[in-house]
Amino acid sequence: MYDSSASPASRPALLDVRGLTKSFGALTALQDVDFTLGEGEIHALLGENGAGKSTLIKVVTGVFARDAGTVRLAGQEIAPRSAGDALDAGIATVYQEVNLLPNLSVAQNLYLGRQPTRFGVVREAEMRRRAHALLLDYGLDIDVGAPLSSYSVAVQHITAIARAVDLSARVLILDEPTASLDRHEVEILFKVMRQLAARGIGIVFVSHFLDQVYEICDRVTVLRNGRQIGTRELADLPRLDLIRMMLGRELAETTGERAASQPETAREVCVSFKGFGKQGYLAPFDLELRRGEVVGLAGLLGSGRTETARLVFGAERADSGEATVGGKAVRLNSPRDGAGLGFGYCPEERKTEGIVADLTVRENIILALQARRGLHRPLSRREQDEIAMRYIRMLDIRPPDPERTIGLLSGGNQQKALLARWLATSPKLLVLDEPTRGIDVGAHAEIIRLVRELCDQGLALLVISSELDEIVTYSNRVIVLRDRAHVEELKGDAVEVSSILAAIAADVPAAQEVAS
Amino acid sequence: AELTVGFSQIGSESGWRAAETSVSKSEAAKRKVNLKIADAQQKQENQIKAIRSFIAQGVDAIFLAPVVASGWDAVLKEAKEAKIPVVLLDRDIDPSGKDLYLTAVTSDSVHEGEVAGEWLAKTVGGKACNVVELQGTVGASVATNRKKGFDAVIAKNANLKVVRSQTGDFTRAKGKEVMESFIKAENGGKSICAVYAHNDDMMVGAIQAMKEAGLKPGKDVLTVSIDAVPDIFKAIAAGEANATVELTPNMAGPALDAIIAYKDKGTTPPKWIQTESKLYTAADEPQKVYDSKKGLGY
Amino acid sequence: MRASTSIAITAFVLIAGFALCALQFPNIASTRVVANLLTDNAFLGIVAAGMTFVIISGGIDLSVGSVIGFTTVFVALAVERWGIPPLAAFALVLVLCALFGAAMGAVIHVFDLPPFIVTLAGMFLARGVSFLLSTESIPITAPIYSAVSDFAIRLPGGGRLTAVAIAMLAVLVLSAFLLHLTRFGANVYALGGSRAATALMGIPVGPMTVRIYMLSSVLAGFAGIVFSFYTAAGYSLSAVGVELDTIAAVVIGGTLLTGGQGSVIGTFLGVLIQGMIQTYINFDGTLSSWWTKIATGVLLFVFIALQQGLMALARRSSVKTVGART
Amino acid sequence: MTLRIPRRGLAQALALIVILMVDRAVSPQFFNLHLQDGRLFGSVIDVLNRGTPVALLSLGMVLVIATGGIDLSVGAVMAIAGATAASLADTQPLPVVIAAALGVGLACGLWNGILVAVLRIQPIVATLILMVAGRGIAQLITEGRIVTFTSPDLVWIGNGAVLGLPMPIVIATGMLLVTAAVVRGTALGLLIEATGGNARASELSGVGTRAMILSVYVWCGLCASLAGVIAAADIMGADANNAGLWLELDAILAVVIGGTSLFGGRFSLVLAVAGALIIQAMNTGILLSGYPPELNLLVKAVVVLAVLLAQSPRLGDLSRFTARWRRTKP
Ligand SMILES: Nc1ncnc2c1ncn2[C@@H]1O[C@H](COP(=O)(O)OP(=O)(O)OP(=O)(O)O)[C@@H](O)[C@H]1O
Ligand SMILES: Nc1ncnc2c1ncn2[C@@H]1O[C@H](COP(=O)(O)OP(=O)(O)OP(=O)(O)O)[C@@H](O)[C@H]1O
Ligand SMILES: [Mg+2]
Ligand SMILES: [Mg+2]
Repeated sequence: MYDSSASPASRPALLDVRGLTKSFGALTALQDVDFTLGEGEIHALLGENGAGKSTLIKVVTGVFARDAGTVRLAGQEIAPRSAGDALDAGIATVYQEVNLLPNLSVAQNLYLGRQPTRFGVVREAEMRRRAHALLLDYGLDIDVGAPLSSYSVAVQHITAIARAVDLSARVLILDEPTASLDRHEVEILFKVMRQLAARGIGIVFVSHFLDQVYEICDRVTVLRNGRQIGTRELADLPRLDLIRMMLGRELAETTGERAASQPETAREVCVSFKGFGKQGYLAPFDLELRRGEVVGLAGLLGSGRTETARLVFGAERADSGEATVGGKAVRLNSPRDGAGLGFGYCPEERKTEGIVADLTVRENIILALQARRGLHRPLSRREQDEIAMRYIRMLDIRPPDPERTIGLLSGGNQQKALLARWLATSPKLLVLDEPTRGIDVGAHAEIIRLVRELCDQGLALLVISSELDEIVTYSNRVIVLRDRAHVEELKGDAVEVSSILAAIAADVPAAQEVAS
Repeated sequence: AELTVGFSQIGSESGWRAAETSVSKSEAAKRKVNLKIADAQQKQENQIKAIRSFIAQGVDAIFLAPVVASGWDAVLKEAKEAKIPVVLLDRDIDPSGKDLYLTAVTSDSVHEGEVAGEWLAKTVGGKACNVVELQGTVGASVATNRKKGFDAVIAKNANLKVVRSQTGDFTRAKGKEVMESFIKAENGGKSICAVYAHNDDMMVGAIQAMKEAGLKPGKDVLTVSIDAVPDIFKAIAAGEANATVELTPNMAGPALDAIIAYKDKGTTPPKWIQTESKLYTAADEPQKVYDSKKGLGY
Repeated sequence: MRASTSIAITAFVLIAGFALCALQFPNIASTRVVANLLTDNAFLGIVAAGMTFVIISGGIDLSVGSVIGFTTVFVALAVERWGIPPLAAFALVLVLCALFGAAMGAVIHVFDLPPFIVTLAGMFLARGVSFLLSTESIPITAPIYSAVSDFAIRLPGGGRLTAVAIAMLAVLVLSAFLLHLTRFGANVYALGGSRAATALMGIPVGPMTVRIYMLSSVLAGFAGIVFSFYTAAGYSLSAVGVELDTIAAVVIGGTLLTGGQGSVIGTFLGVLIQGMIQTYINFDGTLSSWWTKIATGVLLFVFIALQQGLMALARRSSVKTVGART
Repeated sequence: MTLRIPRRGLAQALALIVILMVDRAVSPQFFNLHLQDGRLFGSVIDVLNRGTPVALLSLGMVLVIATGGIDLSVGAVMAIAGATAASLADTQPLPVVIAAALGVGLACGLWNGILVAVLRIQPIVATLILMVAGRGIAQLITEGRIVTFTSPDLVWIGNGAVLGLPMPIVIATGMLLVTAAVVRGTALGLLIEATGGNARASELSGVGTRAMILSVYVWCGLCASLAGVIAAADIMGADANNAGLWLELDAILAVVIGGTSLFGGRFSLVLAVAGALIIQAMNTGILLSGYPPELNLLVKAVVVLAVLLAQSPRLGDLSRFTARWRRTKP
């Protein structure tokens, strides 16, 4: 037993899950899982991609029907049959894929189903006032009357979190809430989580960022292949042991040495942009991307990183400047143009812009390659199988079944399939927007290794990541953005977390400074 | 002064209807009447709209070919208030609206069914005869009435029996399809003695079906239908059809005469100007009738 | 782009169209024609209000035309043959419609079937039942009918704002209230945004679906009653194809068939645009049946293309203002 | 643990068999076949033969629906193509007649495709325009009459036979094979499914989604015009007022019965055709049954619901649910 006053294990069990089992057809996603959450505890739920974390959450909250097992909330057995039932019981959840309504205003999203009313009429002004105040706590000073879809993924995620936090009566479940957040937003979130825990609310936290887990959580439960591997106090669990619990093996350590900073002029220019920009979208910028080089994009949310990526690929049409490949000006008006030039682009919005949920993993992987080859040169089924299997193995996509519908894969595995889609085209330039979002530690290391390897083979890479450590690890150059403009370029030894932060913070808005 | 007449026509669901429209136009032109035709695309609500807009435009008279019998009182009252005389063409309306229109130029579709039935009864004589019936669109008043008239005659002749009755929607294609099934269901058509179709178009389709099944329409199987469109005369001339009951497409002619007399001399026409339901058979020089009808826009 | 922009554009298109028609036929610019527009399209406006809810929620209801037909036949039989007092007959038929709509909604939700097909089956069913009830057109002679159809507020210039037109306006106002100002309305939009997300946000998706289809069927039933006032008869073939007119009106009014966007006011404008096209063609009066159809199609195209073009312009200028927001 | 059995197509096959059995029950000679003038003759042949127009329409429709669209104009396109063919039949050689009719269909499809893919009008309204105007155009060609012809070549398309099989069946089968070859023999099928599944993601993967959308409407127009030619050839005349009337709904129904989602994505050509045959088997059964026509729509409603419920994935869930419920009950 631990110190009784501090030990979470000794607190009364708030949520008690016993012997939970769930299978999807032949696939057993959860097998006899036990899980206990104490009052006022922040409990991490960890595991590789596809380990069953999201499934556990969905079964507990009634989204999926369970095959066996019991769930007790404060001693009472509960069997919610929908997310609504779970909410009524006092369990609020942010599911992994942001599940909000893009067509509604931010305020409606925050208060859907519980809008303030008078005589049955929704008090719109009052609702907006409350919504605005609520989001201010998270450092967001935005127009809550605008549709949610006009904001970035990060804002949407914060909205989802704010809603759930506001709703959580006893238990708050957060499935990878920090995947698309910046340090700054993460800090705000953690502050809120601590406040809630202090009020006795139990919090389940899923994340692939171990730093964050160690920072905020009291205990951890690890899942592997749908089985519970164990529950430990984090305070006395060395990091390497935790990783071993998750992976069931040692992690091949790849981080450490920085990308070789060979003189950039020695590399062949793959594509260069001059005065490239779009009015009201991104200020014109100059950019040269060279073979074998990784360029990182850093900046705060809404600083224009995604916009840069989209312009570079042709997903958005520039209205000024030109792009040249091999000295010749090229047309870059549509994704098709970009793909035709041998570019690839993994968007950050996996669900809406990435996967084709109804198709199989195989079809998703070969999609870009097939589109490039054109209609009349279909890949034979054997070629398709071969390509799909190659990448499933290379990226360790689980389950390793190319005929599985991709929408049924876990979030991290979908992300890997997307990466595979572009790798299969052997691109000249690859634009990755948050490529490691939601990817587990093992695969994360694997992907960073892969990125390096590709560069050594002459690929040019443009990478966006909110994780500065990650950017620093593999970038040769880092472009810093602010207010939808490229403001600084760091290269060589200047590529360091501290200098990037300095460049970003040169002009941080007042509200955000207050919050931090 | 030149008269302006608004004509709310049902639509153009069949060749007969197209002929009625084109005959109306030429009859109006003959009398130097400015005829405004609004096509209702088979919808009563469109007809009501059209009448309202005729009233708004202040036409001199309104012709109405009502798609159904009921539901005209309100709008006809408006016309009456605006002092615009209304003439019904082709079909009558419910008795409640009797004093809302000037006159009705119509045929009696129950009577048409009776004429068809009586021809069949007479032709068959005392022999037992199984009849199959191709109905018009379910719910269409013409279909209901033509069935009613025919059934009345059948009821009086014990030797006649309607063994199958299905809707062919007044179209050739459906007429053919339904007849194909009738043939299969009635022992390859051997037990069918006569076909009665609510219009000629369905009969033309049915004749094709019988020929393809190796039957001899007009000989093995008697046929009688209604409308007297040109194509049925071709079939009668070829010996593949036996009889048709005419529904004249010229309803507008008598109607225009009535209106002109009413406007010029104030003569009130009789409440009902009934058109003739003439029976045509092979004895009526079908080829000649065909030639005369060909150009009427059927 | 905000919803208000889209409504403004649709309204502009309507007014411009009206002005053009009036230029050609001066008679059109009279209270009589405008009032007729309301009266003649009253039943369409009422069904369209219900359809707006369904389409915004991401569904579709093909059964409405048949439900109108069924209602007219049922009311006529109830009043004329079964001796039920008219008001009781109305109440009864609305209850039947509500049950019918609820059943469709339940099937859609419980069996996870596409609304298009479930309501198509509903369309066959309702029409089939009306055939069984009566294939003949039944005149309704109850005194309330003539009283209601005689009632009208006389407008200067010869126009008559009839009872059915007033009923439509009332239904539209109530629907707008329900859709835009209540929690129920917000949930309808939510369903259209994403069914799955709405469920995850704790909204009872099943009961919502049932209620939405119920509302649509009840309004279709009400439209049927209005239709029976309009024609003073019940007829099993009435309102054939009205579902397509209704959907077209709703969509022209700026509602997305994919759900999640739209408004009742827009729908009202859509209904008026359709009515305008019809009025114009009736005024012209020289068109043969086929030219009527072609002209309807062409005018439909012109309206939609105009609307689409203006929207594209508005979107382009709004991109610039978004840029200014950061 | 349950085994994964290939469920795709099972429900449709079962539905077809059940309906054919019911047909057999209402009409004992349903499966009888004999040769008549070198042509097979019997109710089963009728089902196939009468099912061809809808089957052809559903071949085009299924592709359109796979992209998440819908085409309401197919019935009108049938009428236009039929009218074109009939008015040329007695003066022009068959190839010209067919080419003209199919060309008109292509043009109609192109028009729809442009409205949807380029002007980005919602498919249901975009095609509603041609649905309304198209029938008018057809009537304009025939001037509202039924234009008849005697050209034996064109008549043969409707009433001829190859190896005892009526021509329409042969043509529809051929068209199914051609469509399958075009769609599955190239990458078109995959790209259409991707476009329908997630247009934005497909576009970002370099798929020319506009071209996909345009091409499916064109193909749909082509299929509809072929159906129109067959319908005209069948009755030796073009009935612009009624040809293809309301068949768009049957075609959509066939596609959905064939398991393709109206939201787009996965599609199956064969199952769409099976859907068309299910509908026709039901219609023929109704005609053979001898019930009064007032019942037709009721029967149709019940059968459609039954077929769809049988396919519903939730039905399996429900049965499992009740089984579990029974088990857990003390
Ligand atoms: N609806 C479903 N149908 C079938 N299989 C599913 C479904 N949802 C999840 N699975 C499978 O269940 C397993 C567990 O998935 P889950 O989403 O719980 O993983 P996870 O631990 O959340 O992974 P990640 O870190 O990538 O989010 C995976 O193999 C996945 O393919
Ligand atoms: N903190 C914020 N406050 C107000 N608006 C924001 C904020 N963050 C993002 N937005 C809005 O979200 C929209 C899209 O953001 P954008 O996708 O450009 O972010 P980003 O630079 O790509 O960062 P990330 O990739 O982390 O999302 C913009 O319209 C922006 O105005
Ligand atoms: Mg997960
Ligand atoms: Mg971004």
